[in-house]
Amino acid sequence: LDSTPDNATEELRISTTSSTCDTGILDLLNKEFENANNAKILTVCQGTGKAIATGEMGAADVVFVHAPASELTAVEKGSFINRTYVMYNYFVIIGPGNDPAGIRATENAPEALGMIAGKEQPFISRGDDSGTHNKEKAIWMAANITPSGTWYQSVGKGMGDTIMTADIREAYTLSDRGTYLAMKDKTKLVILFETDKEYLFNPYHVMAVNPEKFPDVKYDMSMKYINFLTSTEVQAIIRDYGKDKFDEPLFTPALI
Amino acid sequence: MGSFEFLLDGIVRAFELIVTLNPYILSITGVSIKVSGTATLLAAMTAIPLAFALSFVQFRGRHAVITLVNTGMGLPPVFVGLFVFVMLVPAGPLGFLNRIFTPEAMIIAQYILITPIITGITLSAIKAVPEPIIETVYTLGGREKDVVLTTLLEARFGVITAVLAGLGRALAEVGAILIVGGNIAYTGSVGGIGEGLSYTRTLTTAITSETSKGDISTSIALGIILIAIYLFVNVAAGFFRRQD
Amino acid sequence: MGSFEFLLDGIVRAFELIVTLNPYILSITGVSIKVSGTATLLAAMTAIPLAFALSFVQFRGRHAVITLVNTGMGLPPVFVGLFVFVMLVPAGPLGFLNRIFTPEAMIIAQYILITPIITGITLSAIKAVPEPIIETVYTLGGREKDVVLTTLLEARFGVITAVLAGLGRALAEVGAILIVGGNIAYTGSVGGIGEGLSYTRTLTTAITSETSKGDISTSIALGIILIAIYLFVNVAAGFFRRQD
Amino acid sequence: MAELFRICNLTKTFAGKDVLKNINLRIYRGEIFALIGPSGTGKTTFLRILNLFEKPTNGIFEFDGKPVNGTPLEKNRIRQRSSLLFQTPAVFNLSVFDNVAYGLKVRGFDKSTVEKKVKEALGIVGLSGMETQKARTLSGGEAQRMAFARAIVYGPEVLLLDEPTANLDPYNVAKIEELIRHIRDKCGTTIVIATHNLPQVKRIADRVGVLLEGKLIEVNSVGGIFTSPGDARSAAFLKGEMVY
Amino acid sequence: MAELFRICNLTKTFAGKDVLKNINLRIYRGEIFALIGPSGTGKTTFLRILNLFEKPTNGIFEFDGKPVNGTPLEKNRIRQRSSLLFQTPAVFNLSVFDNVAYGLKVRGFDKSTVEKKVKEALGIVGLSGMETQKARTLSGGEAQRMAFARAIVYGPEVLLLDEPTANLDPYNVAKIEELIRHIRDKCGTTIVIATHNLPQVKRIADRVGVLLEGKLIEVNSVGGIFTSPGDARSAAFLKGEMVY
Ligand SMILES: Nc1ncnc2c1ncn2[C@@H]1O[C@H](COP(=O)(O)OP(=O)(O)OP(=O)(O)O)[C@@H](O)[C@H]1O
Ligand SMILES: Nc1ncnc2c1ncn2[C@@H]1O[C@H](COP(=O)(O)OP(=O)(O)OP(=O)(O)O)[C@@H](O)[C@H]1O
Ligand SMILES: [Mg+2]
Ligand SMILES: [Mg+2]
Repeated sequence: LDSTPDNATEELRISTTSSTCDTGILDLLNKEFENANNAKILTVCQGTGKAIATGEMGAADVVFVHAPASELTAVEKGSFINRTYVMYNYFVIIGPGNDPAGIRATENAPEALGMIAGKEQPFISRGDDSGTHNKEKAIWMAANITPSGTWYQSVGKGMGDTIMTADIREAYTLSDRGTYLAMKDKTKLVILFETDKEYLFNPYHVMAVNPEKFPDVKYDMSMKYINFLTSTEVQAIIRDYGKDKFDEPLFTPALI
Repeated sequence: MGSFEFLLDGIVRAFELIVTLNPYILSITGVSIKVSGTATLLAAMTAIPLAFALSFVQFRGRHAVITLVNTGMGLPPVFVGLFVFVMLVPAGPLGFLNRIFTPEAMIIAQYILITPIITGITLSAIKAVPEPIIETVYTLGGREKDVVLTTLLEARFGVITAVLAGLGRALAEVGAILIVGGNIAYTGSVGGIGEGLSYTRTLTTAITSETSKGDISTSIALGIILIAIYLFVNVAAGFFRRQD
Repeated sequence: MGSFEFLLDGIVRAFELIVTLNPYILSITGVSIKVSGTATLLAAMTAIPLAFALSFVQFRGRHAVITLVNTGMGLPPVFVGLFVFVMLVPAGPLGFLNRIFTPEAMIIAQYILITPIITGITLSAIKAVPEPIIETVYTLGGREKDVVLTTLLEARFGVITAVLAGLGRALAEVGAILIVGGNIAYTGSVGGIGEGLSYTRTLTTAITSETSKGDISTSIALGIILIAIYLFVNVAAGFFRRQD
Repeated sequence: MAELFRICNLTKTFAGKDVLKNINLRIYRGEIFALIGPSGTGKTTFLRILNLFEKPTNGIFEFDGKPVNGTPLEKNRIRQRSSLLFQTPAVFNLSVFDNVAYGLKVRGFDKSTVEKKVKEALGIVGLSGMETQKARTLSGGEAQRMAFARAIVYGPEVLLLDEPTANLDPYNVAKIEELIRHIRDKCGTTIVIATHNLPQVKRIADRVGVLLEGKLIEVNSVGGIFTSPGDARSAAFLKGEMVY
Repeated sequence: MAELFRICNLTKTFAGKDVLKNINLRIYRGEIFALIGPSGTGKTTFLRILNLFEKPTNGIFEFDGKPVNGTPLEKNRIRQRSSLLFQTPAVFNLSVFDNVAYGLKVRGFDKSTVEKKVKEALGIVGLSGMETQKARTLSGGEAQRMAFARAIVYGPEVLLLDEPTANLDPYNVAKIEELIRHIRDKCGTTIVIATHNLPQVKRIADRVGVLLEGKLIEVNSVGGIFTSPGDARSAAFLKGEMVY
């Protein structure tokens, strides 16, 4: 078996998070890019923290993640350049349909989590320093609660696994909309809270590994990729992705 | 951060975590030892008798069973984890036991993984015991149990190797226990190392989650603790094995 | 979906994938075999001579080295993966080799993981060869190489077990190769089974990613394929081992 | 005299080679029966059949009036009453004391009785004071005497001796011969001895069987066979001539 | 006559026990030197020292005019020229042919020479036609004769024989004795033989050494020792009396 397609000219290594992989959108976009640029894309899907670390050590050319705070720290250190806003969606709080903590009725995310903590209903935290986990921590902070007790369980896993765990435990958890929709038919959990645009905002950025730090990275190709993601055509693809399968889009393009 | 610094940092971190007797680290270390130790004990208690039965009891299809056992040495942990998972989830046939995401579930998964390993290596240790030794046991009036005891004595180096290989595999294993145990830690552990207590989080599953956070130094520190534990066991076993 | 249905579905799916010679599955199976096969070959070529050296060459600290080797049986895969990762990333000491996220990196990681396993089991197989056999080689004028060949012959059951255990471990391993290989498949395959070709995706890493997507049936199908491969190897090896 | 072994038309085939051919023989309680014949003639095979380590290919084999079927239970029952001293004794990786104590411990004798009997047996064979030595370091003749002590220490009803003095000096040979006669005289033990030492046969045996190429060509009293052998080839063998 | 072995004040201690005490002896080229003495007296240990399997605790040991230091190279050089037939021969898990061919193959003889010499040697010891039998299935005496063939087949300059006829019948004993004399007469081979068979000593030896409790109490010509032994305890031993 020849695993390298014939006319591939240049390889581009993307380090990204499980949500872009597991929803399938990256696959679609990459295929477009490859066809247009006669390139070969190698995608490494991992936790956001590891995805950024991989770029920081020069093992990727371009990084596509959703943890704004960590991204900015890395950019300040000079590891990445040209950080570009690509798309966003919203986090959702999911849980058992009967909503024992009664969060459906709440006004904002901190209040919702506050209800869960108050009733000590099981809550599964990703606990993996991912964008989602950081967002969750920020909401707890805003609610002025330090979650503690056996109802609050950290699993240190990706989104899909975390949803599966919460499903079995009949627990609440915070998820990105895309992964939840992709797994919707495999879980009994339902979206209980999603109205808070302030606290549940989930932006995705792409950035190039700094060629001054790692001269061997494919900086030109990375820039092509970044420009590609922000092009009108691709933004339109993002806008429509998921409509047929989930009746609603998974992401909202940043630029159109 | 340069690459070597991760290693150095990991080593320093490991010492730090150990000397300060960090309660979070102690608790995940405890879960590691408890789960893998119990699984190894149960596996050895199954595997050693099984290896003897396969060595000494003649029956049709014996070689087929041996081949199957040996094949069990290559069971993919994630596969075993999934299998135990679908058995134990509430919707599964053993769901009523309510054991998914518990240390017991992890013990079951590791038990399935390492029993064939201990059996396979013990089998080859038993095979190396000369036939005349066994015949001598019989002619002196010994029964099957005496054959087993004497063979154990003669093959002890190999049997100890088998059990240690099983323990090493269990301690190092992550794929199966991550799925069935869920890598759960209680309270306060949100922020990372230093707070909270493990429920089903082991050194290996903690390494995995620290790694996915990108915290390579802490991962390396945890790895060093794990290796130190196994080194200690091996040094202890070395004294038993050497005296002959 | 009920729990048993995952299993049944997995089995059906496995047959489907195999009989249709699905090119994506073929390519990840190919990578699995290539990576683990090469790693096992290289590890055996290191481990067997090493085991002989540790058995027959007397030197200070021999027992300490043996203990270290045995301890290597418990190296956590994720730890080894991280170690190889920090060595091979461009920022690392071996970054110039440009080998991170390649099959070669995976081979290196598995090599490190299984060499101690093969060495440890081979050591105990060699130990079981009676001393008079070795003395007879010497008195007949044999040299060290003849001792090695004859010991190999006498201990072949144990040595084959050692290599098979190493291969089984390599084929089933996921923690290390996930980190250093990156589970990369060329575009088209990310969205699911059926398209694209593997670059560094193996059966085990594919199981992991399918599982995290929640596609348990496909994971089980991949696991069945993996076990079938290893079963085939064991059946083949059974013929060698049995003839005595 | 009462019959203890009754063998009718017994044949034993190994790999297509008839090693024992149509043997008819009765061995009586309390007699010393010597089995002689050239090397490779089937003596050891015959003794192994009497101790149930080989199954006759054909023919009838009765012990103490009952046909022998070879179930594990029956094997143990018969072996509890008898003892085979192998031509090349296997030595357990234990002290001299524990080797000799083996058959006593298996039979559940209490500690002080074991100690007393072992000391006595070691004294008789001239190994007093060597109790704690590792049995694997004994000289050839010492090992043979230890194995003799191990075989007689629990007072078996039947003693099957395969070249019991091959590695002994004249003084020790005489001592063991005296011991054999003494055991028979005092305990009425039935003794079957395979030996190449013809003067020994003269000194201790009551009856003699001559095996030649698997056939029992003559069974005679010891007086008869040395003075007027009933077969020309027996006579030739006794004179040290070539008989095949 | 030229000296081949020269031993001065040689002592060998095992576990604090002096097994050989202050031995002084020269063995000459082309002689047949018999070593006799009670079981456990140190004969085997002495032969093992001559073939460099034991290092003297004290004293001087020269071979062919040069002091022996025991480097691996020197060991092989001396063993290439000599051959020790162990008291209990170890048998390789090979055919009879391949066992006997071992020393020839090690020395790089071509295939047809190997075939010719092995056939010849098997013929001499009476094992023609058994070439393809697995050597581990040979009878005690057959194994001893095969080991004899294996030791002489490549024509060593020095032949060290430890009880070479212990398991043989009178006819085969006579044949092996004839062979020993023939080898010495035709090839000038130096032969050291440890034996309990005193008539054998008379038949084949030139000189005799009597070992008693690790001391060489007498060295004498074979004529001298049987007619007028120089030591009272030698005389007693030759008469089969207790000497310790
Ligand atoms: N490692 C050891 N530790 C203690 N004693 C030992 C060791 N090795 C050998 N011996 C003792 O050394 C003595 C001499 O042994 P050796 O084998 O040389 O005797 P031998 O003269 O060949 O006797 P045999 O005629 O019975 O074969 C024996 O008493 C034996 O028990
Ligand atoms: N598994 C086997 N396959 C082929 N031949 C065998 C097997 N086992 C034994 N034999 C042969 O059976 C014959 C009888 O062996 P046995 O050991 O009974 O002889 P023995 O009379 O005790 O000889 P010795 O006096 O040399 O000890 C031998 O020629 C031996 O080679
Ligand atoms: Mg025999
Ligand atoms: Mg000896």
